[in-house]
Amino acid sequence: MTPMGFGARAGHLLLIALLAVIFGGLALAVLSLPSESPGLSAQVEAAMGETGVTHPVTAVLLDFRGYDTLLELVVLLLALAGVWSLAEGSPFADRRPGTMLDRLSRFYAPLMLLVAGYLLWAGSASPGGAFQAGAVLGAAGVVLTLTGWRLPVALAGWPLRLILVSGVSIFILVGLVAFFFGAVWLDYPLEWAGALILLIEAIASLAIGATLAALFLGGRPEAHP
Amino acid sequence: MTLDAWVPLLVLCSSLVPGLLIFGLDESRVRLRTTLNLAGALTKLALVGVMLWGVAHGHTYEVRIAFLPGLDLALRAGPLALLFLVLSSLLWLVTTIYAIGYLEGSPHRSRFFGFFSLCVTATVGVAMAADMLTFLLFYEMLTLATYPLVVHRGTEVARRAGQVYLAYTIGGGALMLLGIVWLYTLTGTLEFTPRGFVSELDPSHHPALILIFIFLITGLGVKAALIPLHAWLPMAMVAPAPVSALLHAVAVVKAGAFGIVRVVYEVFGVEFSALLGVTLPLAILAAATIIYGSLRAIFQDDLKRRLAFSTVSQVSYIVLGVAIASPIATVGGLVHLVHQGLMKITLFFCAGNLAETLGIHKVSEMNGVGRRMPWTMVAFTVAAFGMIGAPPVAGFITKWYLGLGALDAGQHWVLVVLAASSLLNAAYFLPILHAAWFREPPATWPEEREFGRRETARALLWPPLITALAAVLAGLFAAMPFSPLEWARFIAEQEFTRP
Amino acid sequence: MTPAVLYALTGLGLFVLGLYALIVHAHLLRKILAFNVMGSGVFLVLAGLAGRTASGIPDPVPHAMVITGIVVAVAATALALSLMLRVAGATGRARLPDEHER
Amino acid sequence: MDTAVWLQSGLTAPILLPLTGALLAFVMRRRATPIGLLSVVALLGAVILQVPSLFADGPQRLAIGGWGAPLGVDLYADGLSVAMLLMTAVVGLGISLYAAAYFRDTPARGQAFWPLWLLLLTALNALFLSADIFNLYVTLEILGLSAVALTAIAGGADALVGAMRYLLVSLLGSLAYLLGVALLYHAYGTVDIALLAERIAAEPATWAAMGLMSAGLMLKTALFPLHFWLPPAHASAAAPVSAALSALVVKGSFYLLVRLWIELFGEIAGGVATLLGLLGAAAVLWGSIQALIQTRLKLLIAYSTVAQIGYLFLAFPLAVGTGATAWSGALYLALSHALAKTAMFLVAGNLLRFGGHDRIADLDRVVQRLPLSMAAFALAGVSIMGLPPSGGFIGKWLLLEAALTEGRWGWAIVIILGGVLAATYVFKVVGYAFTQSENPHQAQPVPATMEWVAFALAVAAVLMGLIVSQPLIVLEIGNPFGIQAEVAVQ
Repeated sequence: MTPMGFGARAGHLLLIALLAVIFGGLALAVLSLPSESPGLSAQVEAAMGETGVTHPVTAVLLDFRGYDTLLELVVLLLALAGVWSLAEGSPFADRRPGTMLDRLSRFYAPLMLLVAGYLLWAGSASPGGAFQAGAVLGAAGVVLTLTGWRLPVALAGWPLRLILVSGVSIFILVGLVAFFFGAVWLDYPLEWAGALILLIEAIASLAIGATLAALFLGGRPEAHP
Repeated sequence: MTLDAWVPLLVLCSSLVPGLLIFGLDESRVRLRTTLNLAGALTKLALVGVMLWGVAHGHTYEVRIAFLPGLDLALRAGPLALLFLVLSSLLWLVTTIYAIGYLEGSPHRSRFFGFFSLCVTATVGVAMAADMLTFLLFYEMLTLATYPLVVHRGTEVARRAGQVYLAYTIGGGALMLLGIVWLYTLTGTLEFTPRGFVSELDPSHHPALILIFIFLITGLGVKAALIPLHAWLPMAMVAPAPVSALLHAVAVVKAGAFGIVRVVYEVFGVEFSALLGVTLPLAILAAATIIYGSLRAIFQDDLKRRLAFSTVSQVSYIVLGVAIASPIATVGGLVHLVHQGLMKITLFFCAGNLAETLGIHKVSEMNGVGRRMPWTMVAFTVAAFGMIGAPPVAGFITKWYLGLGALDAGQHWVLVVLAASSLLNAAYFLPILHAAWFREPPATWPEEREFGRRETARALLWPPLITALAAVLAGLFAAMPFSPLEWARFIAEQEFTRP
Repeated sequence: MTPAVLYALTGLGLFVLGLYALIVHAHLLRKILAFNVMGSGVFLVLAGLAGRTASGIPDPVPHAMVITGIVVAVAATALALSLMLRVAGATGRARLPDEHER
Repeated sequence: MDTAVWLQSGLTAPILLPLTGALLAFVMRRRATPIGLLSVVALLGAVILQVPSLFADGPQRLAIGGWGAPLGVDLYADGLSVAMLLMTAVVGLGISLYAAAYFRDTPARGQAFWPLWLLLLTALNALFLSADIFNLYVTLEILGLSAVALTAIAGGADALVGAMRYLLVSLLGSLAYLLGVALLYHAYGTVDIALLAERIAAEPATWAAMGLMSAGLMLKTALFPLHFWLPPAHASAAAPVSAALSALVVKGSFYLLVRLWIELFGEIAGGVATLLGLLGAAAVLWGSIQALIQTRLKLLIAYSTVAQIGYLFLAFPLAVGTGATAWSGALYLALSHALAKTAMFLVAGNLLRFGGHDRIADLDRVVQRLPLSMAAFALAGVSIMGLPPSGGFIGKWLLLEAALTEGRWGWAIVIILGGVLAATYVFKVVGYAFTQSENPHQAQPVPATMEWVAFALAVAAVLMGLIVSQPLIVLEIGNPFGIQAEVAVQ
């Protein structure tokens, strides 16, 4: 990363030339791909019946490649643990909103919760799902934070942390259920699959929302009065 | 594993275990430390005695541990190994006694004796190594174990000396490693075999073999202090006297010389080496080292440095004996491994005594010292005459056999080298003897310490007397069974007799 | 040129553009944004090329991957911004010191 | 327990145990230390228990969720993965024990440390076990982000700037890798390594993917000249973190590169292998020389890592023709470097705690004052120098053997020269540890645990050179290097 050192014009041109070559090479690779490729569409189609959901992206996310999704929740949690290790307090400790903002947010927040719930429910059949719902929930949290709402002190400690880890935890636990049915980890029994996935998604979206809001807050809520 | 297989391991452990225990000892546990040291040294001597008897009666002592695929770590006590083993275990005992006396009351003795024991462990490992890989292992361990002894005093000079010592030995070790791996890729084995194991290779590999020979000899020549790889040795003189004694007479330079013996006889085979044409250059190098070391020794006023250059010169007798490539010269070279050890350790003990008792570090301070410390100087004189090659001290035997061997091999130039070297030896030893015995002592010594009725501490006096006596006995009774000479003949027969 | 390929080439363009910005700009916020642009480029390649099916219904697997990728990018960006604030707090500037440490 | 469950717990436990530990340590902040220690001990136990079944049944594959590739994600364990898992568990336990003592006086940092550290272990284990290049991307990100966050824990401008640079580099590397994954998926319709290996062909998409993924991973592994971020980050982090970064984190991306190379790119790479080797050789020389001229101990050790990473890359050209010998050598070096380098960084931490600085010339007789730590440093140094008997020696021996068998002199000379340079910088430190400094300093007590852990790891690095056959046999399970298939140990 040489911001100033490359200031020399020749170096700059060289960089641009290099990047152009990289682009050219990559473009060549893309253009050389077969113009038609079904990828894994067919296999996904064929296996949809065993998933308990009807939307293929959700099936891939929560079932076929559920393990990826588990790790992805871990990444979110990790980012939060990292942010908390960096900053003890939050920069939003004592900020009061104006009346207008305050009223509006009190109106919007419940609405956003509702939208999140819908997205979650819809996810099994059409675009939507835990991450979209979680994002909306997180946004609600951000709006509330900006308008001066604070988590009660009693909830800011381990209860909050419990919610934050709940997404990953439920994933692991549901996965372990398979053990007792003699199946492979994260293999949901067919008749339960739909319900289990919904359960995971519900808790995961709560955890995602909480994590995103907490990331925005930027520090451990209990670390400041 | 049979009982016999355990003996080499026990020989290793007899110094390794006390060494490790000593590291953990508190500085003040003098008695326990001394007990451990002496018990280890005596045990080792006894075990080596058992093996000596056993080997003479046809036993083999061998132990193998699987290492890399196709390569074992192996220890084997054959006749050649025993020559070095007897020397090192005997001198370890003597040096330990001396070091206990020498270091009395000085700091960090647990560390010192710990590394001292590791150093001996590495040396006996070098002696018993049954292949190049095991040899390398102990050879490098020796480097590491001696480094803390060289820098023991913790001064800036000591640190620099340590740096130089390492630069040479690590560099040499690296070359050896290169040579060994190369050899392995060519032959698929590294096992020491009488008359070598490379002569069967296709002649197209001969240039490679010559290079490997150069790598190995360079690596070993560092420790054996062949010119131009000798510079570390005089610098390492900052170490305490028992360390110098150990470095010069027993461990480091001997490991190098012994390694050259192994490489020439049991890797390449002496006849095949001659065929490759590598022995003559080696002999010339050894001869040059002999002369150069002696010349430099003459001009050193510092006693230990003079002795150090003397070592540079004397160790190369061993190499010379090997490189002449005749059975008789081989005997001379091998026997010098022991003889030089006995004589040189005596000289260093005496130098240490002079420094400890009277604060004498320089030759020019030695006027009349024979009157103040007669026993020390008697031992010194005996060893010095041995070095010059005067009968009946052991050094004479060496030179006799080297000379005969050179005649036998038709290499008459060696006689000139031997004669010149003896003259030079006389030139740097006789003035010392003259000053010590025939000059008037000064009114005060540089730094005198009082030891009551005796001329110095008992633990400092006995070791040089014992080793000097041994040097005389090795010369007087050279024809007796189990004398170093007879043993060297025993080995030489195995290396040369062909069906 | 099919739309799929067009998306992919655009994605590659974003990737290289982001890379350029990442190298050239000194301010950490710009670097973090540049990294996000690069990420979007990669996601566009991943999702765009998924449309090369005969049926016209795109392959769902890359879409799931993109969602995962976006979440990872969000998490990384959050950590990066937080770290940037700390760097700014500790050194007084939100940029990396000059190259003396290399 | 029936074999199926046993098998999958063997494969999932190394991931789930530290992950669960991380969650618990995150929620129960005050109990973080015992939770962390317990999870790491359990992890080591689980990995060790897995080895016999691998010996008995050969490599194991587990289709998570029961789907199997290409639809699902597979876990795969062969000798190579298990060797890396073992290395991680052993070194991880050492670092954990050390950290427990290290953070005793700063509980807030300790509480931040444990979840991140356990997630780092999770990421490493998941990476070593994954058979899916997209899943590997996610594990790479967890690895990178946890490493960055851990670096920043030390606080202070140096550590924060180091972490920031590290983060940018890590993200750049991951994105390059991900673009490669995208190309491979769209070219071959799968992200499973085994299936890709069957389908892959020498064509532009593959070459582009190879370039992107290799470059990204080289950046993360800090191969010369992409190493610039490593010394500041590794040298400014807290001691246990520095150890983890140098010993484990760079090995993660290196492992992945080796895997991809053996399975996917090796056949079609052509001269790229030589290029990697040349960069490795340059790293050996440059890193060693930089280490030699450093005046601060932690920077010296960090540059030593740059050099040692270079050694690992010598295997890429040497493996052409000699195969298993070169790879075994590099992996053996990686394993013993993990032990030795951890020991070194922990010793540096002890010296920092003891004297309050890590200026090499002012070490001031630490040989007498912290003998155990200096013994650990020297023993670890033996392995780094590659002197016998040590793990480092075995690694270099095998690499040398591979080089000389084929008469490749250039590589052999680099291997030898690197060892000599390493000896020079290690003994530079040891030498000053014997001498008295002109600036004598206050000495703070160092907890015994911190000394003994470093010592134990250093001894382990040396012992790696005496118990060679066992690790080599483990490495050969499932014949990961794909050569000499008929004699592979099953």
